[in-house]
Amino acid sequence: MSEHHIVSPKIYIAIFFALMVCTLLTVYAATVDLNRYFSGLNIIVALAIATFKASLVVLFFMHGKYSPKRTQLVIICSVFWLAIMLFMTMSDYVTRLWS
Amino acid sequence: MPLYPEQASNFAPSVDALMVYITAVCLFFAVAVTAAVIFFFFKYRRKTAGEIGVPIHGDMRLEVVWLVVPMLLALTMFAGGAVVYVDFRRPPMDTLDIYVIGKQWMWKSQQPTGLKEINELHVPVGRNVKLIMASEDVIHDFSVPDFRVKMDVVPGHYNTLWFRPTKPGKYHFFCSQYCGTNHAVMGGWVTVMEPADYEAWLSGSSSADASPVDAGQKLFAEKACNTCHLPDGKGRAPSLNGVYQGKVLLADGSTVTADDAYIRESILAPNAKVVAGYQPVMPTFQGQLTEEQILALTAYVKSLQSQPVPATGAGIAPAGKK
Amino acid sequence: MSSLPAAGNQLPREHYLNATYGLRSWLLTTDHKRIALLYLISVTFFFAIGGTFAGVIRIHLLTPNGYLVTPETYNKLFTMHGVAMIFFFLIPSIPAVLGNFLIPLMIGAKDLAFPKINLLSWYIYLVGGGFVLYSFATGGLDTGWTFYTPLSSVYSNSAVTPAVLGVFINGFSSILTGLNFIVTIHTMRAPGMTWFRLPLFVWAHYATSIIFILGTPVIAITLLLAGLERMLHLGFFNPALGGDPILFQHLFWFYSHPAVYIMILPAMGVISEIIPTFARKPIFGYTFIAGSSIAIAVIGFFVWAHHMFLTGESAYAALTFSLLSYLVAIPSAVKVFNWTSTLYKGSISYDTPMLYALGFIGLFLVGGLTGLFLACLGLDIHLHDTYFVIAHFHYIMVGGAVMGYVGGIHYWWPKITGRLYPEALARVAAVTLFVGFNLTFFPQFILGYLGMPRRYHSYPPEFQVFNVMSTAGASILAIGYLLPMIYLTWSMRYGKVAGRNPWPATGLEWQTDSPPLTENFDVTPEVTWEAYDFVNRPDLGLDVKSAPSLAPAHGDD
Amino acid sequence: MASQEERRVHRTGELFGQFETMEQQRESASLGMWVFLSTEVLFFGGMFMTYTLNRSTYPDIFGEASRSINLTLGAVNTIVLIASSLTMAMSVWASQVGKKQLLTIFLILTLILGSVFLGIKGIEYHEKFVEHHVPGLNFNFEPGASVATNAHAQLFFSLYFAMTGLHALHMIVGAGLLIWLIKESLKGRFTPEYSTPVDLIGLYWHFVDIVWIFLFPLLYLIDRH
Repeated sequence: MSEHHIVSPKIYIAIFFALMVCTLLTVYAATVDLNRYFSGLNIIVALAIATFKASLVVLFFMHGKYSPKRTQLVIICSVFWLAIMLFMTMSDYVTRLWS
Repeated sequence: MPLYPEQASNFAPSVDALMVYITAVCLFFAVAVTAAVIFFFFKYRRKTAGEIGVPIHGDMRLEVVWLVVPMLLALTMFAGGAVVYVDFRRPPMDTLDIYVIGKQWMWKSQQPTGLKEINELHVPVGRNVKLIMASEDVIHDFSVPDFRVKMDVVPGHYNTLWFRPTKPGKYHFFCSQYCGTNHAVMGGWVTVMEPADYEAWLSGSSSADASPVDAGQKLFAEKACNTCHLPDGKGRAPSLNGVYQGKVLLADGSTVTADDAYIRESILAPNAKVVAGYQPVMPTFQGQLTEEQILALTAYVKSLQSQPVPATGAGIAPAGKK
Repeated sequence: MSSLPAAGNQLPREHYLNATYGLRSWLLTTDHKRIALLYLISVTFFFAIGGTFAGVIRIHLLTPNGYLVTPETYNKLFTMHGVAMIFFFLIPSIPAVLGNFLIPLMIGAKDLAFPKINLLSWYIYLVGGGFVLYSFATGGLDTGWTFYTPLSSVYSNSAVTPAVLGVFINGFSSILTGLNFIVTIHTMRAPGMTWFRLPLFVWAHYATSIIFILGTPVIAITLLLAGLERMLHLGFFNPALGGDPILFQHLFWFYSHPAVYIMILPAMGVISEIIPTFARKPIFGYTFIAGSSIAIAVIGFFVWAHHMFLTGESAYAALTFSLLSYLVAIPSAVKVFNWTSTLYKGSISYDTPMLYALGFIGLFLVGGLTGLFLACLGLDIHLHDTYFVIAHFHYIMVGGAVMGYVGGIHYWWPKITGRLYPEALARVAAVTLFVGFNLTFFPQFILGYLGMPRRYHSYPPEFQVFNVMSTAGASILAIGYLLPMIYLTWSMRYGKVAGRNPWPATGLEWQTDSPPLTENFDVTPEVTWEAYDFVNRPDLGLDVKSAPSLAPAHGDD
Repeated sequence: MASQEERRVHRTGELFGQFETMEQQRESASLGMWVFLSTEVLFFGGMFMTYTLNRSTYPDIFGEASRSINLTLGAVNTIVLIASSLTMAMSVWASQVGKKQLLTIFLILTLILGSVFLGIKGIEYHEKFVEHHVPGLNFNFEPGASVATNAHAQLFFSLYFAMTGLHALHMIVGAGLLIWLIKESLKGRFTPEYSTPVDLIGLYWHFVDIVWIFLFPLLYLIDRH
């Protein structure tokens, strides 16, 4: 842990408020019918906000931004493997009725 | 002693050809590597206790060769297999449709005339046969080695399997997906008959069963499907005339082909793929229909394929939209 | 055997086996070498159980109607054979026994990074194993090792719940082992032990650990969901509630296909150690063998749905997965070609581990090549769920993984126990295994093409001839397994003292006592040589000049 | 690798025998935790996969079922959990700069917030029980619901309980770890040189927070318009 990097409490508090704003935003976004603009927009927005929030937590609360490369590689790998599972599996279901 | 089963369907020759091709390629590599290992083993055996080998660390050109050559050969195998598989997964239009239901531990089948059989299946030679299969409990698999075909029979889904028998005779069929205690005896015989014999057999066997289409038509009224799905397209739901095998435009803009699986899904999970221009108002019928009833409804919807398609309110996409 | 340096006839005065005494000193040990031995005993136990089931299965199948056991019992036998062998023998075998013992020695560390977690993972294995044995003892398990829903979650009447829990728990043992290996390989390497000086055994275990870490949790959660469906009647895959049983298969194979590579990659690592040692020659194409291990681990995650071509999976998905399956064959082929080339101009001896290694190449070749048949979409329509599949994966798992395991045990036995086994007997056993194995499983390829489905307690009489051949082979195979168990046990007490480096080999593990100290090395070693370099190693006592001095330049990497 | 002077003798201080240096030990511990968390991602991932498929098959019923969960409680819980992540992050900071009292205070705050989360979760579960929304126990989605609606709603609630249940289980484990941390910090064990346990448990706690960040919109916020 050359990542004995000390993050200032100010940053933590700023991140906390950003997370709060995002939480309120996501609740608000769910009450608006975005699907009429584009089918599935509601869930896309909800997941985009969640991903943004998760990134803030990983990068700052968990010091991902200040971590050694191999730690960052572990993070990327876990997300990548999750994506393999989700996308490859759904690729089956989505294409079943294609002609 | 035979090394391969009888070739009794249109798929048998092509599957066997794939077998021969891949065996030949593999045999070449297996023999080459084994010969090299044995040759080196004797040629370079240790002569003195302290001897060491020549310190060769590798050769880039060789690595490239044995990366690329097997890759190209593998691609030919893939391509050959893909051609047969795509043919297998795309039944032709003019099939004789037979409904098959698997349950622990027996097979029930129903001819288009309504004639039912258990652990038996009669089909005419030279005719394209399509089995539309559902399971009442666990996953089964309908497999006929002499035809080189098999397909899982999955609860909650339709799977279809097609073949064209090429030789009259009796052929074993098996359950190939492990399904519990009597899995090994869940099988029977496919009897392939001359068309005339088949017709005679059909008419000779007296059957009190209504044909699936008739049974389906009755259900269509009983379950009040006909109150929304009006044939003239003026109902709350699209007309089903001509829908089967047609392209359906969905609310999200995509198009699907209305095959057996789509019809089934629309009965059980109607709001998963709603036709463009309609509201998701249809209730689902999951748990309220037996597999046989769903099959009958499907058969009825399919029988509407030849009915005139209304100008508006059709489930099928307008020709230009394909 | 070419015993070169005078070995002496005394074991070192102090080593990990006699450092402390008593049951407690074993059950509470954090020494990776002792934990490896604990695993050795427990996986052998499960191998014996699984092997016994296999024996009964083969005897039952001698006749078409199989009068020996009832259908229920037969179904339980093959299920329990699979569960015991796959989850409790094959998956932990090489990593938890040889990997545990050797990785710290090979990289010059005192222990794994987390010795207590290492011990914990053995206890988790025991708890998982206990649950599974409980399931076997109280009604057995008849779902097939694949636990397909809804058979397992709704319909089966056997003791599914404890078995599912057992496999679930056991998953954490694998995860912790993989975690320990990854961290150890990253942070515990001795000075000078760069990544490209690592023995290929370590590379193979690194790749295996990737699968442990990223695959095992998926089967854990999948089995947990299936278990909840059964125990608490929740609904996830249950078609009666509108769930999709095929989703279970997707999740199951997301792990269970890579799990095949968990079994075979470490065996490939063993072979990559044995061949240079007994050919006295650097391995051919080090970077390609190391890289192909990683490639197999990664691409192996993209191919799982080739187990599902006939489930009604989308034809597009089937095409994609078939193509990707062919890709994963390439790195395996690269390994075989490189091993074979390593023999070229070597100084090859016929010692037992080498016999296993060469046997491995032959059997793995058959197993791997028959995989090409099954990855072929058109051919899989016919071969899926037949004995062809059984033969194929036994060639990979028994012909490959078990040959690698037994070969590795022989190769490092002098290091583990400090003693040699009777060489002549060991060679006989190796040949017996090879012959018995082929006789057992080759006929099953033909059976499969003839169309005999798997998991059948009775079969049409036309299949009998090949079944009889298979059963005959199985009895020879059994002798091939019993022999090593007997003479290896015997040699622990009566074998000749081996000395530090009997073969001799180049790895760091051979630079310390046999058996090693608890701390592995007197002083932390410094590595100044490349992997498998016999030329610049005067300490091995070999006749360096015997190698023609002008070898091709150190060309590849 | 570390220089000769840096190497310490066996088993002195907090250095475990298998390591050569404190630096190596810290790096190993941190890497180990991250690798463990990557395992956890895939562990929860299996449930997210099941969720994705079932929701895409039954979008309407998932929406209907989602609307029956108490949004206020869910939102409050989200805020509570994120706040606990903040206090956890602050404890890591406190231990890094050697403010021992502050460390204990922040750890206790984290534990309290975590417990509040679990308490609210308990209230929610109780509500579900009263409403007959627990599959396998007393499930009856709503009066007059068709067989099929009931079945598909069970898929949603099964996932709801499995996902939030396993998440809560992780919280309980985390709370246990926090109690241990508080005990040790009261002994003054953590210093700027040795704060590994605080760092690691902090990572774990944040991870559990992240899982919730995804669970919240997926379970509570389907079609709330």
